[in-house]
Amino acid sequence: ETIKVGVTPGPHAQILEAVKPIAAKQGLDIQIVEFSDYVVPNTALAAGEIQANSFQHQPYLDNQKADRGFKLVSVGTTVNFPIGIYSKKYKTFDEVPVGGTVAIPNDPTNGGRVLLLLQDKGIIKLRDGVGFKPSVADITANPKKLKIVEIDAAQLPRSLPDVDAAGINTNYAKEAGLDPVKDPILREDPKGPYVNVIAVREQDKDKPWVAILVKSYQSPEVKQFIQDTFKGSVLSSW
Amino acid sequence: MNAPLSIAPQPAGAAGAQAPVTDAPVPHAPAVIRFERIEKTYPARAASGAVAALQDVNLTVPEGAIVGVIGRSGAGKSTLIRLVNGLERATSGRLIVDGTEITALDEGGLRAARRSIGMIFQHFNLLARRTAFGNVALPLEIAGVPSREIKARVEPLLDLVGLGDKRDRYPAELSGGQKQRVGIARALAMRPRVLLSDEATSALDPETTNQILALLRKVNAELNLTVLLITHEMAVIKSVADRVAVLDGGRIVEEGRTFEIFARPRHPTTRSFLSALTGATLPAYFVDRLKPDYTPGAEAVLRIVFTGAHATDPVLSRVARDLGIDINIIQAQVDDIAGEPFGVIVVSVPGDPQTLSGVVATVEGLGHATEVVGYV
Amino acid sequence: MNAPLSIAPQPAGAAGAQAPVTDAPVPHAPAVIRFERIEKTYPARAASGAVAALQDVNLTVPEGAIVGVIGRSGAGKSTLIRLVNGLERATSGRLIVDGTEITALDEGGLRAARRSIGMIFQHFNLLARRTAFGNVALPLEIAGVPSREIKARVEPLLDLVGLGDKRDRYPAELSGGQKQRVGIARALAMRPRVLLSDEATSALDPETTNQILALLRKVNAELNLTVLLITHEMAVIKSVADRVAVLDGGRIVEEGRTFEIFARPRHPTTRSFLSALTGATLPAYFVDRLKPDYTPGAEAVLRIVFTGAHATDPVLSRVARDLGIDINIIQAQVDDIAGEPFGVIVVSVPGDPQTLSGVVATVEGLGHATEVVGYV
Amino acid sequence: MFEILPPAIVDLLIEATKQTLYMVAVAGFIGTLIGLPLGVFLATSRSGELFAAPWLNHILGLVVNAARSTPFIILVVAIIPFTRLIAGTSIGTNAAIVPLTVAAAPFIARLIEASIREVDQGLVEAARAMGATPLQIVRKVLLPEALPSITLALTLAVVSLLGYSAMVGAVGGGGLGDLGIRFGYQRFMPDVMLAVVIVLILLVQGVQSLGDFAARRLDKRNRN
Amino acid sequence: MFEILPPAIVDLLIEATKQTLYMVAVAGFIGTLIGLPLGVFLATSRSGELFAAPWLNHILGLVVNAARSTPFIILVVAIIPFTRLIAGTSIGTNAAIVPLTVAAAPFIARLIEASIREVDQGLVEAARAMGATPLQIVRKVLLPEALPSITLALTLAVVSLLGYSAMVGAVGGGGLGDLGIRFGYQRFMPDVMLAVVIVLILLVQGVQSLGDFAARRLDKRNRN
Ligand SMILES: Nc1ncnc2c1ncn2[C@@H]1O[C@H](COP(=O)(O)OP(=O)(O)OP(=O)(O)O)[C@@H](O)[C@H]1O
Ligand SMILES: Nc1ncnc2c1ncn2[C@@H]1O[C@H](COP(=O)(O)OP(=O)(O)OP(=O)(O)O)[C@@H](O)[C@H]1O
Ligand SMILES: [Mg+2]
Ligand SMILES: [Mg+2]
Repeated sequence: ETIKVGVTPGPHAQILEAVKPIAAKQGLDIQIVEFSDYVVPNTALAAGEIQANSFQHQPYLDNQKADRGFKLVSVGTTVNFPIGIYSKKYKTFDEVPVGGTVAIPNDPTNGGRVLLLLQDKGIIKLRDGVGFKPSVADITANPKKLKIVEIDAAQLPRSLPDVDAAGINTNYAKEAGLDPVKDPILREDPKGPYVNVIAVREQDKDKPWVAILVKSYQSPEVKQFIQDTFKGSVLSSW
Repeated sequence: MNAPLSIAPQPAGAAGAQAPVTDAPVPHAPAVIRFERIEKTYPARAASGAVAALQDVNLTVPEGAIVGVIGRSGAGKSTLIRLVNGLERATSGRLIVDGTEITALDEGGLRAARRSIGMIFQHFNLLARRTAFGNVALPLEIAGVPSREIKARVEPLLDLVGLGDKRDRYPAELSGGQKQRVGIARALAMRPRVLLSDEATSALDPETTNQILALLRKVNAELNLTVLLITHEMAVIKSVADRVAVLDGGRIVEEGRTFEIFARPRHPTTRSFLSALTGATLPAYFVDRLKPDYTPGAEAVLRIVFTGAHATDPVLSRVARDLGIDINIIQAQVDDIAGEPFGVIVVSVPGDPQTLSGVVATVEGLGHATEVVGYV
Repeated sequence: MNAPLSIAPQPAGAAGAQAPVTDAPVPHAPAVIRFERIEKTYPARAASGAVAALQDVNLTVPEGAIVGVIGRSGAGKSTLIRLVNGLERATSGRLIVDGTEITALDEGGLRAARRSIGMIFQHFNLLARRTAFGNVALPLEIAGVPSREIKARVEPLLDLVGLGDKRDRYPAELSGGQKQRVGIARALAMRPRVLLSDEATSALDPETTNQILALLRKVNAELNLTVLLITHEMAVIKSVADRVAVLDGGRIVEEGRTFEIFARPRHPTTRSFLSALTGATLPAYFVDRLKPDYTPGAEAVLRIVFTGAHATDPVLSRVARDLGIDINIIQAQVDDIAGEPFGVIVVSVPGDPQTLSGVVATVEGLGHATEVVGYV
Repeated sequence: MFEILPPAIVDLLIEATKQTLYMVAVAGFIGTLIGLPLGVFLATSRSGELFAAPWLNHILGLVVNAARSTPFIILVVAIIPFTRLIAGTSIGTNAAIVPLTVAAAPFIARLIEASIREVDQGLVEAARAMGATPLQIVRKVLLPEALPSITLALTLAVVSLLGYSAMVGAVGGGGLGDLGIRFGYQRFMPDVMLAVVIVLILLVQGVQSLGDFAARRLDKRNRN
Repeated sequence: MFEILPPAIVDLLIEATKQTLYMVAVAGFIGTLIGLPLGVFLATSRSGELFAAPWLNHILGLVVNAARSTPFIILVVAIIPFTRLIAGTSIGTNAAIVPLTVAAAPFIARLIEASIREVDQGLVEAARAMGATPLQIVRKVLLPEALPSITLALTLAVVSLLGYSAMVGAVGGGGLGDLGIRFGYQRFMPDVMLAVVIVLILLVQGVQSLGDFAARRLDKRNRN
């Protein structure tokens, strides 16, 4: 049996590459389809053009379902990339001056995560009940008068010299040569809600290949691969 | 003119040029082109005013006739000719071609009419990306002629205009006159009923011009082609046109049989054009000496016009002998205009009133017109 | 020619055309343009072979002279003229203009040389986005003339070519002749030392042609302008050229003073060109009747050439009276070529050998050349 | 250069090059099929022109502008139903061709329009004087005479398509641009980025040289 | 239409429109400043041409092709040091203008090149015969005569820039395209997407109409 699994480039794709041979042993042929976009993988899944995807966390999936009425469910958790705030100029966030510039990813999920992180650390306040996807417009208090700029997630490490601090996804930080464990001046709680999931269509959730896919993913070999490859910046959820 | 008269057999190409026009004007032939009170005004532009290019033009071109249009630069000749196939639309008036009211047609209607009207453009308008052959073939392709037949028709035409060896050359590789000849061949390719020619020979040397004119006359005679022809060269008019229309400032100021117009031009423009014809004026050094009144001892300058049958009579020698006087020939030309013999001689004779009136009486008695031009 | 001879005062514009060229050729003036063994071959293209446009051309244009270039369409005239300002590069040979070896210059070197060489193009080459004024101003702008002065120089020039009222018109709004005149004004704007003219009057009516030629003569005389002039119109040559070069198939086949060439053309091309001149040939109906040998009762056709001082002698009437015979004038022209009086008369006289030899003897006794052309 | 890349990446590079060539070829071809007539019509349908249909001209102009002004990624999403209709799916290389074509056609149309407008009106007039129908004028005069210029326009369009094709990664279209973005940009592998850029430059250089050469060969005007 | 959008979004829309106009205007302007001479040079420097410098022509052609073939986002990254040098930072609207300009200039150059190549060689010849320097020929003949066509080319370039500007969201450039993608597309607010697209269409329509009008006014050839 062959299935198409949508991923976004980076760790999701890399991990799935590692999953592929394991699943193959159990007779499941995984074809990886990479999307450099966060919306299309769900649209394509809902349309049945791929059979599963692995690129998003539960809140994002819920939101997409709510927004677009997708009939998708998550069938298993995968990995977590605790997001961190990095700086080339300061050792702690306290040093960031009033009116300093903070860059965040310009996609709503990751951007929202950084804003939530800033709120968690008491740096800003967001509108009540804003959910997991706040935007800059939802900031209600900003005592440090931080200037928030939104730029492409992969661009953040490259723009680090131009800002006082930047919230960077672990995968990009790592690829750019930052140490996601030691370098961040603020780091997301690894046990947060942002564990990624494998999503399939509702009608498929009981199909046998789903079990094989999830089992192959959550195998010890893959866990080892994640540890070896990502050295703590990607945390497996099993 | 004062060029040596070579009566030796002429080169092949030029020979036809002097052949009399066999297809004499048909006075009562049905009109193929009729302009009725045509006006054409180019609308005003931002900075500059409107231009009244044609005003109250009435003109009839009989079937099978070759009608020449002459006039100063900017007189409206090109505009006139472009109205015939609807490239320019008249501001008012009616224009009828071959029974169809061109002025009433829309672009679609014009299309059919245009297939029987060939046009030679002042600026050639050749397609840069087609060879000489391809350019001549274009109207045939447009008319849907099958390609075998196109070849059979285009190649003889190219030979006819002397471009057989330039068949596969692009316009950029042709000289000015060669381009013009491609344009001529193209206009004839469709065997049109009406040919509009805007300065078709202006870029051609006299010899080639004569070849082309011979060609025109031939098609005119054989296919009963009606031709409306703009030219600056009076020699061209003289050689092929049955009728002439003179445009001046957008109006037709004179129109009639070529012979009449050339023999008795009335409008100053016409006169001036004809006078500018090589040799048709008296030599400048002579004109300078001309005085209006008789002074004792002066010679009278007399202009004698012969027409028709009398054109070649040995008048002068007879007068000289009979009256016993010296007759000095200043200018003489016996020629044919549109096929009719015609002669003008300018002589000087002793100017005393008595001798002069004797000469005049004798010459007029022989049936010729005289005019005293002045005294030297 | 047989057009009515209007000896009435001519319109202002045309008058100049007949004035003798005051600036006679200066035989020993330094050469301004010298072609030395010039060859020009257009390289072969994919389908078609190389074209040898000019071969072994040697030609000298004296300072201040107006030299006409004639030849069939495609003979290489445009190519010849375009070599002078380096628009075309010779394949071999040397070309010297005003002491500078043009053939040795690179594009940068040519630039300076070109500033003193004006050129009138066969196809005008006017900028579509400049008005008549702007087009004439272009060479001045290029030479860095201040704009006040440009205005002062361009407007009189436009008036001179009769386009004062078209100052602000774009080429698309001008008639063919008007465009040509803009091109002429543009070529003169820089007050060049050498003027190259490629068919400068081919789109002009006779009157405007005469105005332009008068202008050329004026500039030639006043500014000692040297002119190399291509034309198809022998009348133009006759009226302004001091010397003529005849091109045929890329070679100069005849070259000399206009008067000489016109009086005694040697090459068939030249003869053919001159014979095609209006009225220079005998009427066609007459030529048809011409027989080479005497048959009893036939008339002999005699060609008499007068030159110089004798041109206006009353020869014929004297012969008629003295010999008591009828002399029938078929063609006569007394005119000036490049300022020199010159005359040809073709007559028919009784053809019996005795009378004929009497006539010939008498005429030649008076100092004129004769030639028996045939019998009718 | 390729030696220093891991063989897996080289394979990807080859695969991506094929995908790019395929997408650009098909989108370029279909885009031309649509853009060429559209451009000709835009150039000839204002009032007083050959096909004088000012209203249709206006409307098509609007449509072309709309397509041109929509950011590519929004276009991709906006036409997903259409893409599915045509390609049977909304993802993958085949599906990517649909938005690429939709983006290319109006662009090509505008380029062709500009080329056609440059043709000497005297030639159109000559053809009209021969009784040519507007369609004949287009086929026999406008297109052939504008051919050198159209060739340059299509070269420009193909090169632009190479650029556009980099964005179809959003729908899993693959190709060189996508490879460059995913590996080079998002995975911070400068060597991949460089390899991709070099291959792209080679492709563009090839297309451009071919186009220049063709335009030069087709151009018969070299003397006035 | 705007009433149904929350005021915050309307503010964003206005802000984004301003940013887009600003970026496109500046990038278009500087892109033209660079692209125009570059295009003229490309059109006139092959061997036998006005500025005959075949080698430089070749090299510049390569550079232009390289810039044209690099996917925009990779271009953005590749020139970050340059962007910092020019704009002082690599992020924000001002910084975005740098890659936009770098992308626009070669595009404009190619368009201008095509326009210049269409100018009648007879006119160049006439100017040469007057002793004009190559620079004078460019200034007095090539540019003025190609102006209608150049106007259309710049119109095309500006419209393309409007499309490109959608991609500068990657470096925080903002603008309409970015707004459309982030809010309309990623946050699934179809009304924002629609609003953005409508504003973009209006802008494009405006630019296009202006360009068409100017080209028509500048065109003096309407009779042969
Ligand atoms: N670029 C070219 N490539 C090939 N052949 C050419 C080229 N230019 C001119 N020729 C050929 O060279 C010959 C001379 O051309 P040229 O233009 O000098 O003739 P011309 O005497 O000016 O003729 P015309 O009176 O018709 O203008 C012609 O046979 C022409 O076809
Ligand atoms: N499109 C136009 N807009 C304005 N005026 C024009 C336009 N076309 C021609 N004219 C003017 O109309 C008049 C007649 O032009 P036309 O071309 O008919 O002259 P023509 O007799 O053919 O002259 P030529 O012998 O010089 O070719 C001229 O004064 C010309 O300037
Ligand atoms: Mg005209
Ligand atoms: Mg010529």
